[in-house]
Amino acid sequence: MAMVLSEEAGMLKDAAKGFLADSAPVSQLRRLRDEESADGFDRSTWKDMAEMGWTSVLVPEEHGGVAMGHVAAGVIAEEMGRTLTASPYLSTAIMGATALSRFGSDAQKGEWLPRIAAGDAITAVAVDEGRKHNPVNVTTQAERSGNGFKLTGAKSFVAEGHIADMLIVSARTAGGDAEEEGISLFLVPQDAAGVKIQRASMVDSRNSARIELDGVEVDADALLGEVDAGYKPLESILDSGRAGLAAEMSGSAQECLHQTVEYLKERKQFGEIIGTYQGLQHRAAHLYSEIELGKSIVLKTLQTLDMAPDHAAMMVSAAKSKMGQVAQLAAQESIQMHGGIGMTDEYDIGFFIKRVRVAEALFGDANYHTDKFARMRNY
Amino acid sequence: MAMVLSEEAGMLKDAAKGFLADSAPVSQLRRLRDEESADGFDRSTWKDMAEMGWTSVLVPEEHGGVAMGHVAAGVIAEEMGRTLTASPYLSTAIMGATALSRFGSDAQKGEWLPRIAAGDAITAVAVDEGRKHNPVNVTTQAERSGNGFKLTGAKSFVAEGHIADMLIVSARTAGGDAEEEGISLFLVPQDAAGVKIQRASMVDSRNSARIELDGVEVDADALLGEVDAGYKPLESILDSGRAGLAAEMSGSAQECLHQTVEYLKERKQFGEIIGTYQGLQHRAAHLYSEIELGKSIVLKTLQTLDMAPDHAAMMVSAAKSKMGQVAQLAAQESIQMHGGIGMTDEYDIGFFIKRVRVAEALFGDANYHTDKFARMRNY
Amino acid sequence: MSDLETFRAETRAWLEANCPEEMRQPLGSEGDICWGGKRWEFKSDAQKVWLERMAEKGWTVPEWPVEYGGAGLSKEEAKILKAEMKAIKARSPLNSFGIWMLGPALLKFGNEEQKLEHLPKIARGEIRWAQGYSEPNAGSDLASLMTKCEDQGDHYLVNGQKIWTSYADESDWIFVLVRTDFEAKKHEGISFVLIDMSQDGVTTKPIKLISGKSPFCETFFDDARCEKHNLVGEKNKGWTIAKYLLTHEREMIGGMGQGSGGMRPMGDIAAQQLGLDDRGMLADPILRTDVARAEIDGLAFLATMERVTDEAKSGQGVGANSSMLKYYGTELNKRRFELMMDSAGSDGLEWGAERDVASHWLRTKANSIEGGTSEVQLNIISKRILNLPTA
Amino acid sequence: MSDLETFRAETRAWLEANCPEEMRQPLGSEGDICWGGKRWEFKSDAQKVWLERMAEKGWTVPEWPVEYGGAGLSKEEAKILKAEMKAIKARSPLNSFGIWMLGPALLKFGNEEQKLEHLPKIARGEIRWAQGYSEPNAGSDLASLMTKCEDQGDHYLVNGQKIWTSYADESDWIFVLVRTDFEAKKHEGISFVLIDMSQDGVTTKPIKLISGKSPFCETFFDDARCEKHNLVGEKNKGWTIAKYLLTHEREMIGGMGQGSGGMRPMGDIAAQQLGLDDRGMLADPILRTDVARAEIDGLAFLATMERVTDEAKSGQGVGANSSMLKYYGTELNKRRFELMMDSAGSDGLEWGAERDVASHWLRTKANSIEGGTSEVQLNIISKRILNLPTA
Repeated sequence: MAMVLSEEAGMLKDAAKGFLADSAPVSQLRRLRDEESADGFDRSTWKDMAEMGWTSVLVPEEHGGVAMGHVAAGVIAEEMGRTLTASPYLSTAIMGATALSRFGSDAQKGEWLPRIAAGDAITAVAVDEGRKHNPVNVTTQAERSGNGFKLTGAKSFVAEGHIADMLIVSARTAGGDAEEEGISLFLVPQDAAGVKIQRASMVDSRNSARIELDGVEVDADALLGEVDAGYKPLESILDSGRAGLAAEMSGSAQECLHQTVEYLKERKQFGEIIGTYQGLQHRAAHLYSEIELGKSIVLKTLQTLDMAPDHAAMMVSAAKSKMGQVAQLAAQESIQMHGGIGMTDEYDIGFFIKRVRVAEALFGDANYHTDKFARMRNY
Repeated sequence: MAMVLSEEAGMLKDAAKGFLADSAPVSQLRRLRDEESADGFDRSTWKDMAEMGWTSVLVPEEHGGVAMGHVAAGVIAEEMGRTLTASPYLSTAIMGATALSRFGSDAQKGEWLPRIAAGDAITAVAVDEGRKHNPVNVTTQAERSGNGFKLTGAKSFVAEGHIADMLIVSARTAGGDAEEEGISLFLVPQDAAGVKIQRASMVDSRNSARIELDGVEVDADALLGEVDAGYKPLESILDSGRAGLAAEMSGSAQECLHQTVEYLKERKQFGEIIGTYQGLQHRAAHLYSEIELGKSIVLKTLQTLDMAPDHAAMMVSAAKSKMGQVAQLAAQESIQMHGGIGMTDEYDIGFFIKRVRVAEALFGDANYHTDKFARMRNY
Repeated sequence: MSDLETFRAETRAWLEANCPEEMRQPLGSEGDICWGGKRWEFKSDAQKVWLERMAEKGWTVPEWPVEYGGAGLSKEEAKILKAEMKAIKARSPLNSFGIWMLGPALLKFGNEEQKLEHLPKIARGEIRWAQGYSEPNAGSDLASLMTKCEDQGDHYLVNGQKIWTSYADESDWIFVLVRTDFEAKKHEGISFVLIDMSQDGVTTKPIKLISGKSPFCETFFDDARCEKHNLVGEKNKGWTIAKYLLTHEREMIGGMGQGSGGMRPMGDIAAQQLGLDDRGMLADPILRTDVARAEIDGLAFLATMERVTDEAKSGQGVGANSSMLKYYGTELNKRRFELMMDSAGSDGLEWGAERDVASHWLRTKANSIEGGTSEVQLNIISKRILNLPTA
Repeated sequence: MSDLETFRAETRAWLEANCPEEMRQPLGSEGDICWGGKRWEFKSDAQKVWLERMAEKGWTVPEWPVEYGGAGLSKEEAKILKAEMKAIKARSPLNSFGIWMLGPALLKFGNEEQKLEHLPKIARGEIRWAQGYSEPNAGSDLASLMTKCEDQGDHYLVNGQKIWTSYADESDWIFVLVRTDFEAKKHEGISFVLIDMSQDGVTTKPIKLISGKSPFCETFFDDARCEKHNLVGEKNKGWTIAKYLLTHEREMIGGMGQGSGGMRPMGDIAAQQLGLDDRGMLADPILRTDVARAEIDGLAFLATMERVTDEAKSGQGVGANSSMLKYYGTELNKRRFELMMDSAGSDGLEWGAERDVASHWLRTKANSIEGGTSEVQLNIISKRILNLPTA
């Protein structure tokens, strides 16, 4: 497959860039933060996105979607990374849609996918239990109870968990800690009895929640996929999100470089435009090279997710790891090259270093994925 | 203890610098290489060194030494690193002298230390068995045999093994592979029956040997220290050598920087002295900083070896690791900044990158020591 | 008993008798530090008493001459005082830019009236000083500053803007670099003046950083008045004083690295946060590698601080090595906090508490900017130590 | 059957019938490569026959016009020929700088006589060419070259020295950048000439590298004669040709990275050399981290090679990206060989065999120097892609 965007994806990219620059630039995130928005995102922008079809890129046509695939989904995520647009796009349009369209029963698909496509339902994936991502470490228990299950445990770092209508929860139905076997996935409505959601205030001003499940009763049809065999589907759902995050970080890294290069062309010190200093030129050129590598592996990964989703795990880990490191380098170099002004809250660059840190940590940081990559390569 | 050289050590340093620059510069190593010297070092230079007392810095006074300690020994090693002087100084004056003076019986001391001090005996430490240093991995067997032991096994990467009069050999008298307990040390004359020494041609044009021990019979008094309890003494002997290598690499790194900075001040490209380019200036300044850090931790380590030799292991690993990385950076940057001419055999810089690679690998590379450091810090 | 031993015994006894128990407790927060000044509200009686007793002895500035509010102690005596204070865990009675920065500058460059006027008030914590150097368009290139200082006959009139003026919103006076000659070469038209901040022409505005609240302010001079006797040193020769103070500042910031020696080792923190595997190795094998490398660099850096200090004492020092320490120490500190964030995981990404790791992490990003950027330090190393040529 | 399918079938049949069995075996060593030239001694009859048959078909240079020794194939046909040769593992019949470098330059800049004179001999492997660009004092700054070329009426006289002239000691002719105008700006006094190396005025001396023997030579011109008709393009306009060839060369070197896709993965090599622990992890946990990072970068680099190629095809390309590929690819290759050395341990430090890892490792150090240093590539990226200003 050619490593360029299709005409269709290219048009989507241009449209997304235009819309986000106009309707959801960094200043929107700043406003949401300063106003201490309870939602943490702008519902009217989200509605607009849904109308443009962004929430349906991964929803099959029979359920009201446009099924454009992961490359298209990544193009939108990348543009959102440029503007740091806060929205439940990743948790819902990418991960929720992937979860349901690939692993949902007909009833589950029928219930959720049209609502996701329409922008009417928000989903979140509740997987982590400790400070570090490790989806085999599941202690949340799901005991059989009557016709269904009773869930007890706690989840943390649930992106968009605060505003989700439905949570996709991993819980243990069998097996011991750190075993892949025995993990099951459940669709849990946020208003189910026993669900306690506490919003966490995050460094990037985005949503995240700590969730307690205190004997939450769900029916058997809340099970997503097979009982005890939820780990593989979970990894696929996570991989869609990881690739989306990598794409988002690619956009953020590009924007950091762009703003920095523009600043280097303007700022004068010692009677010279600082962009004439070779020390800074070489660092900017190195950063450019790293970002180009990151862009390539992200595109390759998104293409693999579309063509061979069951064989994408290694590429996903490579992309998440590489882009996480590159985006952090980009954010760090941006602040350093901006000097004092980059340290002020008034300036936008700080929002990038914060968001990139969170995106890097979400669903496995660079270390996690580098380690996973090595394991998949058998060393 | 003040982190500066004592007056005595400072004088030794100046004397060493002068002597080595005159009598054993890089051109001596080049000549030894080109003439395919069977010894691989210059015996008359070695004799001169002994006369100046360099071979007795770690030999106690009662055995004909001057017992100046590890700081002094390191000062000489550092200067040898500047000129890449080939000699059995490390294996003999540092490691052989440490082994015997700290762990030898009175008889062993009496036999070997005066000869080491006089420059009449060369020793070598035969510890490695695989491609990577790991002194607990001992499969060489020492079976009790009559009044003594029979040694069977093979050792590799034995620095100066080719020219040594006596080998200090680690062998297993008990315990299984990778156990510290059960390792014993033996003094094995190179001409003992069953010792087969094969010189290995090394990238740095220095001596190293592969040694086979084919049922080598030694008396009980060939045992250095206690039976089965050789691992701790071995580590102390190795640590003296590792610190010496770190000091040597410090000298090499400083020389690489020096030659590179001089070249940057001379070489013109695009109508400018290339030393005016900020890209190169910043890299040279960074390298300078790294080398300063390396110098400090080496000095700290040598002082610790003198003051608290049984508590020096962590500092030794830190120094070997840090200086190994810094010296490699120095050698690599030197070649890059010299451009094409640095790649020619005619130019000296290539000798540095080769020697530094070997010194870095000998008795544990930076990875080995970083890992060991982490283990000693309990993580 | 030698004089110094006598001094030590007397000091110990005095401290024991006069340092309130409360002032021997570790600082609960940064808010417990005593900065003094006209608007200062003591956090407790003990804080007030402790400052008064120490100021009375001249021990807030022990090495300054007695006539300027100090105790005229020798270096050795001052060292003993410091050690004895440390022994009973006595808090510093007074922190101030007056003590750290302006005082040394006045002692070196001020005239007798200026010293008598300003130093005792600094010593007693009566006047709190801010420093006004940097400007929005004069960052690394400080000498390009443009704050205008015009001669009005009997006084000067100051107009312009300073940035990164720490605690300016809580200070009484400010020492400022101003331009008194716009025709001269940039280093030759600068003067060093002292300005009373209580006048209407001086206003301040706090700066919020990406790491949250900060002591930094912008300070605006709008026809601010400066009496002629408040010019320190010669007119248009202020750059000399600035350079002196910048070196002083760089050494202070470089010293931060040394403080890190007292920090809890990263490896311990990571082991506690992430746990060890069954071989006793940190559960994240990659973080383990990076932490070990950073800890080794930390040891090497501490050894270098020591060596540079000892070399300076023995006269073997390389002056510009303060730039090397500033460069390496701040870059290492940034690296260290990146690893702390890696280790803290999602818990470390929560935001809000004043002293959370995320806020510290973000704050470290300024380390390599303030007090001369890393790039400026590398320029200095390349020119003054390596003697590389300028284009 | 389409024309291309017919061509494929015919090609396959011809290759099957004409490629000697021996020429379908993998190269045993670099010595098995056929370079041609007057002094060439064929390593076997098969090598000779294979070259003759391919040259006869014009397939040593399939896309060159028939009148210059080629086969006039279209791009698509040439691709098919390449694929079919690969399918039967046929060796390249002829390697040469004539084919790779001089040929394209002559086709673009040469006159008709020059093409007719030189191209067919290149195509048939009769004349072996060396390239003479770099000089001891003109490395990255190639345009500052000083080899003098004086007009002697009916011929030119060349004096000077070239360095890094690969295989000059085995070549028959050399294409050389010379200075024909010492008064003009440096880029405007350069000409591109062809010189017969069989004359006394041209001597060569092999260069030994830190990695051992090398194909590189120094080449000395001492009153060497160059016929006037051997000036390619206009006098003093040789820099245009040089730039064309340099871009060509950079793309070739950048392409080396792609070759690495075929190399055995580092992780596999390390696992075999060092073994795995009981959890299946590489026994050296730190090397494991570094290898994984380098392998990920390798994947990202390969994807970038692909993307840049595909973008160029679709007209979206950034021209100067060849500099990015050259920079990153060569730096990555150096990193990779550092890790190979780490993994090989003491076995890798032994020296002697021609193809040992140590020799390869040392050789990679030149990757970021030859064909334009990494620093020059970074300059190009910063100027042509990022549009950063020049001082």
